[in-house]
Amino acid sequence: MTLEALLVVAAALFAVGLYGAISQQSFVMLMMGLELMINGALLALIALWAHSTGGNPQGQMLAIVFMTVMAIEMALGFALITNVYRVRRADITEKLRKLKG
Amino acid sequence: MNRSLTVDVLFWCFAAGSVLTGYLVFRTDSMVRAAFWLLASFVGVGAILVLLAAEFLGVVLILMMAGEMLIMAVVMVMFMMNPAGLNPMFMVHQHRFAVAAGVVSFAGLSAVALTVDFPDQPVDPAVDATAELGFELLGDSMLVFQTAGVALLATMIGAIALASRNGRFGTADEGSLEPALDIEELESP
Amino acid sequence: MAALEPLGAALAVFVFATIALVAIRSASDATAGVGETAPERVPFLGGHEPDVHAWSRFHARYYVMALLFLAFDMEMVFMYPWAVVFVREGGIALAEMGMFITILLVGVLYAWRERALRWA
Amino acid sequence: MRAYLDPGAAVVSVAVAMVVGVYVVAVIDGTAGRLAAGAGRSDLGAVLLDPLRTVALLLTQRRRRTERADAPGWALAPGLLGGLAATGLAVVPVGPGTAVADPSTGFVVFATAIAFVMIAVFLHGWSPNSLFPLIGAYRYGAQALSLQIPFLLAMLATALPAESLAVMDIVEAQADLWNVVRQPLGLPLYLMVGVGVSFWGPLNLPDGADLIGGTSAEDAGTDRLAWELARAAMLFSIAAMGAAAFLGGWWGPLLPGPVWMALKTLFLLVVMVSSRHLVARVRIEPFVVACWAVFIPLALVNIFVSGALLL
Amino acid sequence: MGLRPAVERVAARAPVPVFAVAGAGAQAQVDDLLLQPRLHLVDSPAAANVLLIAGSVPAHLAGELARLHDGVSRPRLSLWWSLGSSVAPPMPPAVEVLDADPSVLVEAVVDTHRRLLFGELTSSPPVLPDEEPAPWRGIGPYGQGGTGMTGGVPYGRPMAEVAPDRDGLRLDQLTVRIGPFFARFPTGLVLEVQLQGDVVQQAHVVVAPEGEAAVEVDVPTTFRDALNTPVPVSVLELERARSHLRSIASALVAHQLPSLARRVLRFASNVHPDQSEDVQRLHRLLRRSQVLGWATKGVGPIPSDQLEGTATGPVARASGVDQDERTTDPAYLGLGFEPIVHDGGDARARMAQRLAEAGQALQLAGRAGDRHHDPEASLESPRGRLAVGDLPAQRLLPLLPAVLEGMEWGDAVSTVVSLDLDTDEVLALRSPDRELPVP
Repeated sequence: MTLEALLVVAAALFAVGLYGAISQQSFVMLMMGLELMINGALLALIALWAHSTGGNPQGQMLAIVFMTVMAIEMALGFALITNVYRVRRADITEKLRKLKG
Repeated sequence: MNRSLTVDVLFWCFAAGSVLTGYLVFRTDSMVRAAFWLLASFVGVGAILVLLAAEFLGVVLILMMAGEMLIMAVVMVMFMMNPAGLNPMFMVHQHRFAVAAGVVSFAGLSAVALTVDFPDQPVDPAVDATAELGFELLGDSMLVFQTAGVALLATMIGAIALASRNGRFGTADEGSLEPALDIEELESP
Repeated sequence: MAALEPLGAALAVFVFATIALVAIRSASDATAGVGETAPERVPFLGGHEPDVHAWSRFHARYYVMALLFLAFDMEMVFMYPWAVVFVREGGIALAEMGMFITILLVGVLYAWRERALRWA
Repeated sequence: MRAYLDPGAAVVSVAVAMVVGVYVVAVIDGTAGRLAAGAGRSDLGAVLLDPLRTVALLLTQRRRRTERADAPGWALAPGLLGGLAATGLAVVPVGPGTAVADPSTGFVVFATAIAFVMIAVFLHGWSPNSLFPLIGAYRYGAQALSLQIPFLLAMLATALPAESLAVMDIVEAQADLWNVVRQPLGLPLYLMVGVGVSFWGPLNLPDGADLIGGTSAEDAGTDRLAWELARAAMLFSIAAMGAAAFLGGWWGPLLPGPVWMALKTLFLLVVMVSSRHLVARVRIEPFVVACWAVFIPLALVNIFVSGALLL
Repeated sequence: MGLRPAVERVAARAPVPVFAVAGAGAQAQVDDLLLQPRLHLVDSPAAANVLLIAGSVPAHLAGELARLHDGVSRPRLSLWWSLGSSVAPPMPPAVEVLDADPSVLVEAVVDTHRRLLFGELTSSPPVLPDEEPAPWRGIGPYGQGGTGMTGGVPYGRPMAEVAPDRDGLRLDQLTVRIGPFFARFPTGLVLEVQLQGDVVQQAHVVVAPEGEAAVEVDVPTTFRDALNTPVPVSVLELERARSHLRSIASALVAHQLPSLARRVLRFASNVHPDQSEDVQRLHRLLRRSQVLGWATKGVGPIPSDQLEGTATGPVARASGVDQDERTTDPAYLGLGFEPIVHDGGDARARMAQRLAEAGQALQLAGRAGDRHHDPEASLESPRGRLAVGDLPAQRLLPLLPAVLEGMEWGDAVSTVVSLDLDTDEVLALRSPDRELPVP
């Protein structure tokens, strides 16, 4: 369990998340991609915290902030999706673009 | 089996598991399964965090994700056509670009990971990381902590105002558009 | 990594119990047989057949509460480390967490006032 | 250094404890049911043997699946619930220095097990692709999301005096004074939420009578057996944790520690199990509102008052 | 001895899981089976091994009964408890029990189940042909029977369609017909419900099209006999108390308190006139258990103006309508009878109303002496005014759509249960010829 291995795994998670975020048409699946990207970032952060910073507590604090950001992103994302669906009846990104004009 | 080997084996299991389940999120038709695959991916990462001596963070990540992914599943089922994937589907756009972006970002980030020389300062396993985090929370990072509270409050109010219909400004869907009746032909695999 | 072994034991227990119950679940296949005809598979509604699949865009009536939960639940992440150092930090810990929780409770109060906790 | 057993011994001891616990739940339930019904108490044989006979009966019943069910999900749900119950039980210490597993974050591990119950129940209700299980699954979603925060808060208050998240330390800290005295609000809240999390009696909303069995309405044979076993096991591990966190675990005069632990667990089990024969099913919507508007503030008051008293 | 025979021998001594269908003239007897420790009454056929058909089930329910039978888990058998009915069920049962004594029935059920386990009887094969609801195999791009995103019949059934809803979200609406063998409803009641989530958007009662013939219920009960022959008031009032107590017992089952329901049923089956204080004790018990508390408070309110000219009986009196046929019945003159009226009109008021009336009925029964109800006088049954061709259920069922609209499913069930519909009447209303087979 070397730092390099950890970072490669984190990169893989980030890349899968990026693929999902770009390719998915529906809002919720797009958010899943974002979540995966944050997941990878979180892993990289803690890997660096454990191996390179000697366990600086600020690293843990940053991880908590990441989790908070994730929760906020989800709550606001879902609220927006609900609102957009209610007002525009759109559930995939293209529809929103079409309706804009 | 000696201890570091066990840890290594567990690490690779969790790592492979979380990447694989992360990939399966975008390969399953059922929205419930997609959400729970994502949950599995988070559980894998949480387990790796535990192996990294961030015991509290790892376990609490798993704890938080249970609720969040249940909500994810509930919301996905609400807002996706054909949520159970009874008709298999492949709702993607810019697929080739997305694959390329994924591959490039993986290659780039891995290259950085393998080439950059990070300082070697392993965490001291004897330190109680949870207590350290507590002191950090109440001491130096107090402002971050309180800011998080305010941000969460703003999120709650914003989310409620956006999501519920009966706000104090009347119903949210007044003057809303009719549904788009045409369902676009979607790309097949 | 001093404390991994207890978690390892807990993990072993989890894996074993899960496998055991999944095994129990299919234990009757040998004694009671398997297989059923199409009418035997129809979901039960009291005698009538369902017209459509039950799997649908299920209108969860508590979606606003769920969003509230997403935000409010984060407080637990902060409270666990706080609880560990609470006695050592003393009054300052009480004051800081009190402020944090008060801020969050305003959100709950708002939700309650907007009737966001009721079924939509 | 934290106490733990090696994996083999851990699995065996938890398995034995769970089998005993589940049987005790069934016996208490039978006894309480007969007492509540005002029937004679003479049929002790039936109370003791009917649970075992019912297990045998369910083994002879053929399982079924519904049309286009999510078979892997359906198979996993009871296993997951049972696995979570076992994990929860594993982190509860039975005596000083004696525990199957006592990680330094034991409390959080237990809370995680409780939080994942909602995944298991949701999966169990979603998988059969049938109306009543589906409604049950979503109802448990509402119930579990509202219950989780009061549950975590009620438990967390007991970690304050111990200055640790390890369950062993929390029991140790109750040598002089049990948490049930220190935090009188905590135990009732914990029990109420515990009944809700293991969806039992008045809070059995996902498998309720109005849904003719809810998430388990389509279960037959061993499907049902596994689910009921897991459910009772969950109740048992919640009672065990309640005994450790609020009733002082192994502390007590004369008798050896593990015996005290067993007695206290039994006491809490009696309280929780008999709620099924005493209180009517609650309504989900007012319950959700009550959780947020009453129980969360109460749990917070509990934490801050007991915290202030500690200083 | 192998493992399997051993398991079967132990299983044969377990309480037998029974799904009971109460046909015409059998509701009370089926309710009382809850008191039998060797039977385990289950709500879902998947949990049962024995399908018990009691009384007479009309032929028009044959299809639903067949589907119910096929839903019962194997090994399964159906068993008919005739209870004096000469009309065999539309689906020939494997075992018939002609004796009305419940202990004989229990013996028969236990014995049937035991022989089923030991292979002396064979599990009854499915009644319906092994056909998918719609052909789907090999159709469509993936062979799953569907087309496009939500079209076609994937795996044999279409998907639900979206519909508008009160919170502005157009999500899927499930239209389902619940009944006629839904365990919480009287047999024969079919509700066609439009559900979004767990909320009833619309409900209507499926009844037979309005026929020319008036609804006939020939199943004898004390109150229906009183339409034709003089019946002692004390008998009527005892029967009234019994009926109210049974209704409360089934409400207790619906609120997940089967043990208390057993207590109430035992009380009901041995009820006698000097027990009105026990009714008080029962009232306290129900209040403590919250059945007469937050479990039913505010559920299913029926305002009194909705009841003008429709419902009578406890449902109307629980909404504050001061109307009782007994006030004009000469047989009750001088008994000091005063109608009991509750206000509130919700499920709790209806239950409290029945409980209070049960106590009052016991007192009246004690005071009635040898007075007889005259068949010419109007008759107040436990469910309201009863006359030939004028059934309480006929007046109660039309209330359901308006009451159930917008209700959460659990509350909807509590509401239906609180109306205390009579099985015989509901079955007759459902019959194409508006009549029941003569038992």
